[in-house]
Amino acid sequence: MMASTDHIGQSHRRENALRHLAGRGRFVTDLALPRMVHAAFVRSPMAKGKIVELDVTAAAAAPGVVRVFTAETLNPICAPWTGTLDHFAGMKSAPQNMLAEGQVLWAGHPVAMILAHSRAEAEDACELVLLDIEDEDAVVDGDAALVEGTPLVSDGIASNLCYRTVLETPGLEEAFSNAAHVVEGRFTFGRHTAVTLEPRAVVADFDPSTGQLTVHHGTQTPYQFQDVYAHQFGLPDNKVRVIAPDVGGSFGMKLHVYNEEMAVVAASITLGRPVRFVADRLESFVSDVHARDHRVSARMAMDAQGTILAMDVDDMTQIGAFSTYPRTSVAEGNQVIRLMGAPYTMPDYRGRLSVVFQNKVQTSQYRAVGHPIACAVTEALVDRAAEQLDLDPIEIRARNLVADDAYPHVSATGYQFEKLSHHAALAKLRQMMGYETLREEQAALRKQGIYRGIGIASFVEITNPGAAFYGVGGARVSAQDGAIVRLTPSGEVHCAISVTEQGQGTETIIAQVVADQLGVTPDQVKVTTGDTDTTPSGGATWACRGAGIGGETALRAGRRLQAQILAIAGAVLQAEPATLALAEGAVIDRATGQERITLAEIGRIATYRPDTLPEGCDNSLTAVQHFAPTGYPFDFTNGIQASHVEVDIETGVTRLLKHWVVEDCGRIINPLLVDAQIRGGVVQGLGPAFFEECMYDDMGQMTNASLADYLVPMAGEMPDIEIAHIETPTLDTILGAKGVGEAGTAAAGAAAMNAVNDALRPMGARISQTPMTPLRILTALGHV
Amino acid sequence: MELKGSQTLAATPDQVWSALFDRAILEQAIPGCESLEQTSDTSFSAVVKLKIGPVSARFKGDVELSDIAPGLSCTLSGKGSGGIAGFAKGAARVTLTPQGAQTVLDYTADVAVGGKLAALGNRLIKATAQKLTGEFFANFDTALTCEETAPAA
Amino acid sequence: MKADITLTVNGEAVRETVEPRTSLADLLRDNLRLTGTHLGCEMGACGACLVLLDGVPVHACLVLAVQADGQKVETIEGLNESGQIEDLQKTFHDRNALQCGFCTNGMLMSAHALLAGNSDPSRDEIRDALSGNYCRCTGYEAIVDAISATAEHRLSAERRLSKMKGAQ
Amino acid sequence: MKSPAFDYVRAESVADAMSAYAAADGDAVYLSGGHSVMPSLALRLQAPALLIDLSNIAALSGISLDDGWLRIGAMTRHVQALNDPLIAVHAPLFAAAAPFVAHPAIRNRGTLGGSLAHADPASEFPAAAVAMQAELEIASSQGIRRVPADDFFVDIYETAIEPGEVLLAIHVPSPVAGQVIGFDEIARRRGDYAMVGAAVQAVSTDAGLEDVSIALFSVGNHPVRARKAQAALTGRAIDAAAIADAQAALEDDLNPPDDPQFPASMRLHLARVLLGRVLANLEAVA
Repeated sequence: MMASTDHIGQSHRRENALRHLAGRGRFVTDLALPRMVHAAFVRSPMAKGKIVELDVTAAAAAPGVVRVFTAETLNPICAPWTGTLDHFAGMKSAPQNMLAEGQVLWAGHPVAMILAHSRAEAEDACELVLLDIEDEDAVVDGDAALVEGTPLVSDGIASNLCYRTVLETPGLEEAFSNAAHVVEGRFTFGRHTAVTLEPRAVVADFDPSTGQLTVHHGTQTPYQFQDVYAHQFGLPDNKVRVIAPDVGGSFGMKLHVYNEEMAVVAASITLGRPVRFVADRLESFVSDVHARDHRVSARMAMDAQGTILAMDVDDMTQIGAFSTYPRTSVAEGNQVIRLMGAPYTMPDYRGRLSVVFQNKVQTSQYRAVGHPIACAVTEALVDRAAEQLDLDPIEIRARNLVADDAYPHVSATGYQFEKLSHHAALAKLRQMMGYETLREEQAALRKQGIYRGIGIASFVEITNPGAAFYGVGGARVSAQDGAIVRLTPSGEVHCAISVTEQGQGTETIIAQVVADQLGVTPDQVKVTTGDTDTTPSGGATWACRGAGIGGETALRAGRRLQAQILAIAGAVLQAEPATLALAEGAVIDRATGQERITLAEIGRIATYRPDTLPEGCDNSLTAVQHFAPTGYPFDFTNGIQASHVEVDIETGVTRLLKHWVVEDCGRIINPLLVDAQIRGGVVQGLGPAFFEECMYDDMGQMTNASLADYLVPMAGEMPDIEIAHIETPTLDTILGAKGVGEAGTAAAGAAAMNAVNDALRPMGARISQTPMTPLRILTALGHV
Repeated sequence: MELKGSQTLAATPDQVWSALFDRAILEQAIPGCESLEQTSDTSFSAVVKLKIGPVSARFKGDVELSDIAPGLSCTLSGKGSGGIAGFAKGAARVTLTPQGAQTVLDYTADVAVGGKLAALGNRLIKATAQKLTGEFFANFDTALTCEETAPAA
Repeated sequence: MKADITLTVNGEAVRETVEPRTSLADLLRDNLRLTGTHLGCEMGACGACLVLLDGVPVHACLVLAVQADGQKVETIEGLNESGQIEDLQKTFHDRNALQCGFCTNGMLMSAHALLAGNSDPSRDEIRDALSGNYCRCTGYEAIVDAISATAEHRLSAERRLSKMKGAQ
Repeated sequence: MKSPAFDYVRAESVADAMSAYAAADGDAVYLSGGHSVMPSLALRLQAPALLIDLSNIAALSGISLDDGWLRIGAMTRHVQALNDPLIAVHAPLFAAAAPFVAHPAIRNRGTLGGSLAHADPASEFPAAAVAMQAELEIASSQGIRRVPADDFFVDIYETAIEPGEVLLAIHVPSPVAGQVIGFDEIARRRGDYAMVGAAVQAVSTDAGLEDVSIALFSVGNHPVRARKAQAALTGRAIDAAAIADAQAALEDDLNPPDDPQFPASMRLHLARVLLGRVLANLEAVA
C-alpha cells in the first residue's frame, strides 16, 4: 500500500489556536447553564483533627443559598474510592469520601459544600458555617512518619507506610565490593504542583427525567471519568456523558479523582439541576495534587576506567493522606526506582522505595512522572564520578551510554528498550552547544569572578504505555484508543477520536495523519475530541500516548476508510481497487497518477445514489478502528539536555543563560508542535529546579498558597531553548511515532542541577536539593 | 514559631502574679480585645479583633492558665478561631523573677496559625506575632502600673 | 446596595446593575458573557484577565465594575473584531505561541501595549513586558518570538512605506 | 475568591471621603489603585462595610514643582513614576525604583500613595521616600500635616496615617548640586517583592560624600535607615574601603527578621552585598 507522507512531518499550524487568539476559547469555566448553582466548600483549616461540631444552620438560611451538604447528607450517594492497585503488591490506602467524615486529614480537606445562586453568595455562606475541630498532631514529615510511636496519619490505616518494594540484581553487592570508585549523594526534591492557569472546573448536569448525567469537566481523560461516575454513583455508563471542552492546562493533574468534582456530581444528582465548581487559586493550592516530594540516597559504583557498574538507590516519597484514585500515588516512586541509570550500560542495580503517608495534600502523577527524580540522581552521580575520575562530563557519558547499535537492550531495572540513540544525541548536543567554546569561556570568566556552569543530562522517557501501566493492576484505565473516520457526502473528512486536546496540538496531528491516509489536506479533516458521547472510548491523553497510540489509531482508521473508498471507487469505475489510490481529494490511478473520480463524487454517490452502486457493494463511508499497543510494553524515547547558568556567588541568584535539547521521539508528525512540547516541558522542569515549592510549616500548613508566594517560572527568568532531533521510529507501529510531552521535563532539572554544581565547583560547594533557591545556594557556599 | 522576650515590670512578683489572673487587666493587655469573660479561676473566653495591614479578622477563643507555680511561673495558652480566615493558637511560658522592687517577666511563646492566614500570610505572621506579643506585655505593664497607682476602691 | 453603571465595552454602550463587590472581570464574564477575559488567580498575579481600561492594560480582577463606570473597556473580543491586533494574532498562530489558550488574552494585551510604546523591543524587553503574564504551557520562548516577529514586520512595513514616500 | 459584600462610594473631595469614613464608624477602607485592597477582599482577609474610592479626588492628583519641593499627588500611578519628566529630575529615586515595582499592568493602576500608605516592608517606593527624605502630606479632620518619611513608617503595614486620615501627597526635596543616587534590589523573579533592597542618595563633594541617606527594605518591618552606614560614608570618597566600612556597619543598623525560609543571617549578607553594589554604581542626578 502506498503510504502518503505529504503532511506527516510538516509544521502545520493549529487551527484550534485561532479560536483562542480571537478570545473564543470555550472552557468549562466559561459555561453557564439554565438553573445552574455554584458550589463553594468549607475546608479544614487544620492538617489533622476530629470534627467536634459542624453547624450549617445559619449558612443554609443565608441569602442565595440553595442547599448545604455535609458528609452525613452527601456521602451516602457515592461509593467510597480506594487508591490501590494489585500490581503494587501490599500497598494500602484508606477509602476516600467526598466530604470529611469525623476526621480531617489535611489543611484544605473539604468538610461541607454550599450551593448558592452565585459563587460570592456561596462564599458568604461558608463564613457562617460553625466548624469546630479538635486538632491532633499532624504527621508532616515522611521520615518521621515511619518512626515507631508516631501517630497514624489517619484512623483508616494501620501504618503510615503505603507501599514498599525492592528491585535488586544478584550481582549488586559484588559490583560495589569490586568497584574502583564509589560516589554517593543524598538528594531532596521539593513538593510542587501543576498550577494550570485554568483551575480545576466542573459543571455537572443531571436530568432526573431521563437519568442522563452530563459532566462538563476540565480533564484530559473523559472516558476514565465516565467510568468513575458511572461506577461510583451506580449509573449505566451510557447514561453518563463527560465533555472536556477547551482545557486550560492539565499536565496529569486533572486526571485524578477529586473530592470536589465527585461532590458536584453528587449534588447535581441530588438536586436535579446543574452544579458548577471552579476552584479558586487558593483552593487549587490546597486541593490539586502536588508532585514529587522525594528524599533519595544513592550511590554509584565504577571501575577504574569510569565504567558504571551499579547503582544502589533508596527513595522515600511522601504522598499525603491518601493514595490517589484510580492511578495511585505509587506510580511516581515506582518509576523513580525503575528509571535510575536507564541511559547507561549499567549491569547491576538495587532500588528501594518507601511510599509514605502524611497530613498534606495528596501527591500523584504530574508531567514526567518519576523521570526528573531518576534523571537528576543518576546524572548528578555521573557528574560526581567524572569529577572523581577527572573525566570530562561528556567523556564519561560517552563511555557509559548504551551503544546505538546494542539494541534491543534490557536495563538493570528490567525496562526493554527497542532502539535508542544516546550516542548520536550526545554528539549532536556537543556540536550544537559549542561545548568546547563554552568551556573555554567558562575558564576565562572564572578568572574575572564570574561563575558559569554547564550541566548535561541524558534521559529516557516512557511513552506509548500499554496495559502494563495500570490495567494489569486492576485500574479501569484504558490502554487502547478508538477513532471513527468518515467521508462526508461532500467529500470532506471527519475524525472523532478518543485522544484529547489540551493545547498540545492533538487535533492537528490527528488531522495530518488522517489526511495522508485519504489523500486530502489536514484542513479538510475536522477532528472532534473530548466528548464521550461523540467519540469512541479510549485512554485519551496521558503518559505521552496521544501521538504514538492516538496517531496510530487514526492512521489505521484512515487506512480502513481508504480501503472502503477504494472499494466503492472500484465498483463505480469498474477497476480493481488495488490499481487505485487517493491523492489531492480524489481517487487516482495508482500507476499513472491520473485523477479518476473525486472524493466529493464518491461521497455523493454513496450517500444520495447508493442505488447506482453495483449489488453487494458496501456504501459505508465510515470506518471505525480501535488500537492497543502490542509488542514492547512501552516505547521509550531518549535524548540529552544541557543547561548553561551563571550563579551570582554573592547573592545565590542563578541566571539561566541557555538550554539545549536533543530529542529522539521517533517519527516526528509535526516539528512545530514537537518543539513546543519540548520547550514547555523544559520550563516545567526548570520551574521546580529553581522556584516552585509547596512550603509547609511543622503543623502541616501550606504557607505559600497563592501566586504571589508560590513562584511559578515567568518569562523574565526562563532561557531560550535550542532543539535538535534524531528520528528513530518505533517498529511497533506503522506510524513509528513515540511520545514527546514529558521529555523536556524529564531532564531539564537534572541538567540545571549539574550546571549549578559545575558553577559552584571552584568554591568546593555543592547543592543536592531542589528548588535551588538563593538560600540553599548561599548555604552551600557557607554565606548563611 | 517560637518567640522569646523579657519585660521588666514595675511591680512585685506577687502583684504581677495576681494581675495575670485579673480579667480586667488581661482585657486591657490583649491587643484588639473586644470582650473577655472569665469562665473559671484559670480560664477566659475572648473576642479579639486584629487588623494587620491587609488582614482584618475577629477571633473567638479561649485563654487558659496552666502549669501554675504560684508567684513563679505559669503557661498562658490561647486558641482562637477566625472563621474562614483560619485559626491562631499559642502558648507562652511565663516566669517571674524579682529584681529589687521590680519583676522581670520572661516568656517563651510558641505561636501557630492555620488555614487561610497561614496559607497567605506567611510574610506577615512572624512579624505580627512578635508585634502582638510585644504589645501584650507592654499593655500589661501599663495596666499593671495604672492599677498600682489607682486609689483603692 | 446595587449600583447602576454605564460603560462602553468594545465600543458598545452597556448599562448594568451590579453589586459593588462585582469585579470588572466578573461583570465582563458573567453579565456580558465576554468570556475571552480569563481568571487565573483573582489577585493580579497571573495576567490572564488583562483588559484595556481607557486604552491601558489593567487587571480586570483588581478593578471593581463600579469603578469602571463611565469608562471605556476593550476586551480580546473587541480587539479581535477591530483588526487592531491581526498581525500579532497571526504571528502567535505561526509561531504556535499558545497551547491551552488560557493565558493568550493577557499575552496579547501585554504585547499590544508593549508594541504601542516600543516599536523595536529587544528579547529581554519583551520578556520584561511579559513578566506579569503566567503561561504554564509554552515556556514563553514562542511568545517572545511571535512578539519580536510582529515588531519586525511592522518596522519593515514602515520602512517600505517611508521608502515609497521618499521615492514619490 | 469573591469579595464579601460592601457598599461603595466614589468620593469627590477629601472632605467627602473623610466624612464617609466617619459615617461608616471606621468600618471602611480607602481605595486608590486597589492593588492591595482588592486581593485582600477577594481572599476575604478583610470585610469592610464600605469602600471609599479616592480616584476622583482632584486634590490627590497632579505633579508640580513648588519652592524646591516636588509635590506628587497620592493618586499618581506607578507608571508615572517611570515616565514623568518632573519625577525623573526631582524625585529620581522614585523613577529608579519604578521598574522594580511589580509588572507593567500593575504599574498602570497602582498608585504611589497607595504603596506608601500600604507600607509593605518589602516594597520599593517607601524606601525611596525615606532615602529622598520625602515628607508625606496627610489630611485629617483637624487639618493637614506633613510627616517626614522617617517618622511615617511605624511598623509592619503601619504608618503615621491614623484611621480615617487621607494621604494627600508626597513632597520630595529637589536634588542639590552633586547629588548622586543608587537603587537596586535582589528579587527571586522580575517584579517580585525584594528579598533585600536598597535606596541610596548622597551629595558628592570635593570633601567626599555628604548628606548620605540610605534606606534598606525587606530587612525589617518597614524601611530601615542605615545610620551607621551613612556615618561610615560621610566625608569619604567612594572607594573599596569606604564601601567595606558601610557594609560592616549594617551589622549594627539592621536587626532583620529570622525565619527558616529566610534566615536573618541571609538578609544581612544580602543587604551588605547589595549596598556594596549600589554604592559602587552611584549615578549623578544633579
